[in-house]
Amino acid sequence: MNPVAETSTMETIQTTRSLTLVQAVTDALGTMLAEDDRVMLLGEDIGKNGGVFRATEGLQEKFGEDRVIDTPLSEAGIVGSSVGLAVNGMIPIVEIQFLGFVYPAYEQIATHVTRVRMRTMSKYTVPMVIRAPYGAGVRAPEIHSDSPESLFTHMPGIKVVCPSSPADAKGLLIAAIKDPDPVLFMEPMRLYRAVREEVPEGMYEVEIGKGKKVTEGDDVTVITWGAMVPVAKKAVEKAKAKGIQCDFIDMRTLFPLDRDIIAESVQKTGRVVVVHESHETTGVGNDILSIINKTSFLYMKAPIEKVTGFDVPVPFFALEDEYLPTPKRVEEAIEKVYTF
Amino acid sequence: MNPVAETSTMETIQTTRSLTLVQAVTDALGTMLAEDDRVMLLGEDIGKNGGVFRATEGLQEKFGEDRVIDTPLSEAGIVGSSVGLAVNGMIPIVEIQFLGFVYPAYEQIATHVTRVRMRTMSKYTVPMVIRAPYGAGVRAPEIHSDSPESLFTHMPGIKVVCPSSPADAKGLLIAAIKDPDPVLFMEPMRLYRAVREEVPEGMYEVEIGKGKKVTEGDDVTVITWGAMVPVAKKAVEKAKAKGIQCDFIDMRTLFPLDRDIIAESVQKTGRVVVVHESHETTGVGNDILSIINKTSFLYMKAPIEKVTGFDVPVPFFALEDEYLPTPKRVEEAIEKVYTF
Amino acid sequence: MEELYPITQYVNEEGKFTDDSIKEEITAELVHSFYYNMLRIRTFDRKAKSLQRQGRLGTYALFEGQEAAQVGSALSLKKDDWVFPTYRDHGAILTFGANMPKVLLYWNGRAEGNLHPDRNIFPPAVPIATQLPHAAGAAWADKRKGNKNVSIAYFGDGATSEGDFHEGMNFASVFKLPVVFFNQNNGYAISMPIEKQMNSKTIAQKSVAYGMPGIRIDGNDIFAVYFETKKAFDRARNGDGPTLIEAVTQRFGAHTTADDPTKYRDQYEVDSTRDQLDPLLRLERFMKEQKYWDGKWEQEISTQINKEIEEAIVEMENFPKANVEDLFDHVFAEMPWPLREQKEQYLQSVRRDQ
Amino acid sequence: MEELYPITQYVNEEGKFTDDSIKEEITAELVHSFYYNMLRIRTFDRKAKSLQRQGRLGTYALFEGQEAAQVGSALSLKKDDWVFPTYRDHGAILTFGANMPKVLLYWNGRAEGNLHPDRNIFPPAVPIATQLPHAAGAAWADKRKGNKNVSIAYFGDGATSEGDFHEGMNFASVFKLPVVFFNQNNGYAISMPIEKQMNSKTIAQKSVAYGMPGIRIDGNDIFAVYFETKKAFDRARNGDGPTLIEAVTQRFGAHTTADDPTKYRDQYEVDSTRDQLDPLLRLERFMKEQKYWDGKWEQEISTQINKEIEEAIVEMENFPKANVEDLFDHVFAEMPWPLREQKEQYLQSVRRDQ
Ligand SMILES: Cc1ncc(C[n+]2csc(CCOP(=O)(O)OP(=O)(O)O)c2C)c(N)n1
Ligand SMILES: Cc1ncc(C[n+]2csc(CCOP(=O)(O)OP(=O)(O)O)c2C)c(N)n1
Ligand SMILES: [Mg+2]
Ligand SMILES: [Mg+2]
Repeated sequence: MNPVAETSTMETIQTTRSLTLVQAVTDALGTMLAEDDRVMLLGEDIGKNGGVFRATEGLQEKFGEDRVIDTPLSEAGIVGSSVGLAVNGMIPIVEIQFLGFVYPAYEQIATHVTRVRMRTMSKYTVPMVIRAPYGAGVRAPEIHSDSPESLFTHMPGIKVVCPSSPADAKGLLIAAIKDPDPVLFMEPMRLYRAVREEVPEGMYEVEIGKGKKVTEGDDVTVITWGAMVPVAKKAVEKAKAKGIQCDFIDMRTLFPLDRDIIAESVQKTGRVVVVHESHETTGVGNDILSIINKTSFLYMKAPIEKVTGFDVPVPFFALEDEYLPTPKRVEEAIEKVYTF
Repeated sequence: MNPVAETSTMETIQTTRSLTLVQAVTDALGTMLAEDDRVMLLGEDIGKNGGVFRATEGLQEKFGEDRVIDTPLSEAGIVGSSVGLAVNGMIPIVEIQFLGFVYPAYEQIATHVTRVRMRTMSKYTVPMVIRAPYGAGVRAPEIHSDSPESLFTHMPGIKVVCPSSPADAKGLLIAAIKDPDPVLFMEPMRLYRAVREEVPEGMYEVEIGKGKKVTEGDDVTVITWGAMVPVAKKAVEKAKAKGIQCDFIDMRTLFPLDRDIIAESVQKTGRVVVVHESHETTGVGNDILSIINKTSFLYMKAPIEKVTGFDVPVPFFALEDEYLPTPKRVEEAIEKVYTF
Repeated sequence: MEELYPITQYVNEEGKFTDDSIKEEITAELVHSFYYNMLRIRTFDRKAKSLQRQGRLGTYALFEGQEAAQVGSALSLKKDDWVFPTYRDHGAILTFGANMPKVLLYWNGRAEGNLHPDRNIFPPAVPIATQLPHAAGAAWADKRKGNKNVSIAYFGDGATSEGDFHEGMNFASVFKLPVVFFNQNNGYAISMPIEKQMNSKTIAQKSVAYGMPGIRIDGNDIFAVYFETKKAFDRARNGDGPTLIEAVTQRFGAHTTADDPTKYRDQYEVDSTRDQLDPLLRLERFMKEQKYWDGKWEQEISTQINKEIEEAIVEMENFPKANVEDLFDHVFAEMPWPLREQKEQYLQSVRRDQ
Repeated sequence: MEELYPITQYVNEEGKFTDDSIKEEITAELVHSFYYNMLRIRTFDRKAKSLQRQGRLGTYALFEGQEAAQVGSALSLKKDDWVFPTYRDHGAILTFGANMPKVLLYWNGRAEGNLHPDRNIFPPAVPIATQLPHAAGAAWADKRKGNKNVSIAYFGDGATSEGDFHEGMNFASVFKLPVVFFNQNNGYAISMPIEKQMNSKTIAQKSVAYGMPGIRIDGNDIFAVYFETKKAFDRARNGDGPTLIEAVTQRFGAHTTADDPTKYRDQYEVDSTRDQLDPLLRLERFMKEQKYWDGKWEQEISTQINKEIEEAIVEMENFPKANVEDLFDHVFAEMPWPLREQKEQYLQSVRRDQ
């Protein structure tokens, strides 16, 4: 739970500050802009306006208009030109205003961001980060609330990261920026200002590809990430009150998934609930099933339960609470696997 | 196995013709163009040239330039204008030259093709078909060989169909065109001219959402679709020679998957091999795992094996045979689950 | 290029003719209809803003300042035409005949907000510029049907940077479709001033890329908007293909109620020039100048408009609650099993509590 | 618009000056370099075609007819500039300094085909128009670095219909990037003639949309191509931003070796006009007219070129077989476990046989 413990570069860390998740993002961006002149921020309204969620607040003023760039309204242009920037020595960090608006850039991501290294046998690489708020639950206008991680976990060549806490957000974002390969960094919009946490100052990394045990328990493994962490947590607490002890995992990285943390937990409990916000079909939840099938078949005591967004488009906000997993649905699932 | 038996409108069927898969596609398109004046074909090089694979050969000549339209090189324009055509009464059938070139239209598909019905509570609908050759194995230039079905099975609001035989291709394509909702119709490039089959003349449908049992067996369930059907078939035959009887299923539809045919078979065999061409992670294979987890947990005798394209971009053709599932890999998987 | 695309204006800021070639076509009825519709949508917009403040409406996109552009362009549409608005064009669709309670429902996160009876109004484009190809396609269908309907696509200055703008324009020009691309250049895309959005001095000149007529008009002069849009519709109805219209206007307020424009522009400047720029005041000045003004009439319509809006709010607030079943029922004509099962399971879980 | 974008030509079909303002800048060395490079890539192209026929190469994209456009545009590039070609521009990259055996390897389905030493050559754009934003980005990086490098993006007439064309052009113009967008208008996108691809009479005029200089040149006149491209590079190097160049040319052959042009165009017409259009013949006529021609020299370089190509073929054919490990090793800097595991398992399975 203590991010400092996971830090690879410790020397600069002395103090902490209480930050929200979005402030932690800003902190990470500022840290890396200061650290490495090749880092550039590109996006719509990220300069003067500081981003529609204020994730880049103050950064243009501090680092200048050639480092923090207000771009035209053009996702394919932003990502496509960032490919050119990257192969020619820069480290572009792209903000997509809402992850559901990344689709116009999907072509650039699926055939270029992810394939330049392969096509050139590592002569050219794309150390790019695409960050974006994602998810429902804030009464945003329609089509602002998608959670399309599956489209990226499926396309080889990009890592997918999704923090749920301020300290993780900063450490994972720094790790993503330092990563030599492209990373999609999903920021749970709903948690931007929902929690505060002590976040170490200065430079530190949280390792990509490692999940985090939130609570320990022997009865049921509960796996989730991002905005669903607090939702599942409520259910885990309720279950505890009823005597069911959950091993509760925040995945943090969606590709590559942390197979070891899953297998270790599942082999202990034999009962699993996976919770995610995106649609069930071809969701990342099924990748977790696949890992369990491979690693822990003989340990399973009950069919795995999934609590996910339904196989319907994310609805208008009047129905979004019905679309989203709720603590109640998670709790029911925990009981179901427990009593199987 | 006899498509006639699955036909819903039988009266016009008397004779059959021996057709390749691509000819069966042309036949279906011609049949529907003749049947329904609202049907329009749109795509690059589909008119005079008859399509780069000749799937629309002769259709412009027969049905005119306002029914079979050579469009500009503009996938978002093709799909986007087809949304407008569809809501205003037409039935657009779009050809994407290779499915890997659909990405520029992904935005139009993910937020419009699939959501118009939802956003208007069925006031407007999009009875569109997007058809495209997909897959590797024909020594095509790079980036012509993707198999990105996952991107569509995950996005609610579109059905995904993938035939492996000429008669299925015709019947499923007619069903797709008659379907009131959007359908992605994936045509296995590698099988376009690989097989001939007697195909009924005139109008008939093969039901979307229904798999097909290719061979019956009690030992191992083998599930695949599209271009992997002949690959898996070879393995199934080899297994048979060794005394392993496979229940071999051609899924034909990838969303919605035919849960019943899967469950029925798996509950008989308890052992499963899933084969698909696309990448393993977040592949449709995992949706099959999910169905089995839900329906057949207690019947399973071995972990499910998947033989898939690897989690790497589809490579240049010098390595494509290494990327693709082979009969040998499938055979090994069958033996593995059989001997577990 | 600015010289090639001068701004067409008939009535200037003071309400005086700068070009009176249209004088013959102006009737009292037309002028009153301009004023009535502009006052109506402005009143609506202000009311909606205050509802949002009170928590009775979700995030709302304001259009104050753009009334002449929206009303002038919508007024000469015919009933069977097709409208492809953005999230900021409910002034236009209300003028075209959208149902007011439905518009309010839309901003309250309800899909029912897209169900305007008897009008072909596509749901507002949320992903920017995606509606241009749609409008081309709908126009194409009408062309094939051989009727005289047109389509209009509304879009902003920022939208011109998206690929879909380009692809939609190209399709319309290649297939000579009966569609009007109506750009409201309000100077900003959220915080981004147009000078940084594009290097071209005008939006109208982008028509050159498509061999399409491009018109640049004073979007605060409802006469310019109305007559130039009408001409473009006429060309479209006559089979002469698409037109790009750039209506130069401004957004007086924030991008949406979630936006704070003081972060990126001098709101004082906006406020100090607004008296001069305001399209409604300009029309009022014109009406006074030309003796169309009637204070009593203005009072009457004002009362009537307020009543209409109050009633619409009541209707919106009394509208039945969103139905959980709708979450599943409008994805496919017939629900595939994953949805059917999810729906059943969810309804069971919900009902367990009740 | 055609009047606004007349075709720049210096030397006409007969090899005579139509504009001799460049005369001073023409040296024997330059002319010989034009001829040598054009002959070299034509010989290469024909050889590659025949290799494909013999099954020694995969599907191949031919560029015969476009040699002046490709050589003229590539010759004034400097070593550290960036080139973003399409699948049809190996004539240009060979001129720029691409490695010939590697070019052949590319067409044999080998990733090694993209590894040209000492040159910044991006892999050919396969998805149409995607390279325009890349070129803008690479130019942007050089601008930030403060050097004088430029980027050039090659693309075809059909590519102008894609959104990425538009977004790349817009970025370059907004950020004033040192990039040249070099269009080879060869009249066709596979089977689609340009008249049906766009409604604009020229491609050059599309520059207007971006407030960018647009130049239309005779793409078969290597003098026009060379000098106009050079000017555009100079502007870019001097901080004056991007240029769009439309080089009007033609594709004599099929789209690729998999294409049958008789399906959609009168190949007889192409063949009967080719003597007149052929850029290499034009240069030969010019050289004869201007006494640059030297039959012996021509023989010599021809022999030398054939030798180079034969050697490249040998090198290509002796190149080590594709390595299975490469399938996995170049996706990430460090292989994540799913790839590592898949690789291990696959290698085991393969080795079991050996
Ligand atoms: C594809 C996409 N990217 C980003 C956004 C976020 N966004 C919403 S409105 C807007 C600005 C639009 O500006 P403009 O086209 O000028 O229209 P205006 O809002 O001024 O009416 C942006 C960037 C979006 N809705 N869609
Ligand atoms: C996004 C995308 N759509 C379709 C194709 C298939 N395709 C390959 S080349 C081509 C025509 C390109 O024409 P043009 O831009 O004029 O270039 P040329 O081939 O004439 O050099 C098409 C449609 C593709 N490669 N990428
Ligand atoms: Mg605007
Ligand atoms: Mg061309």
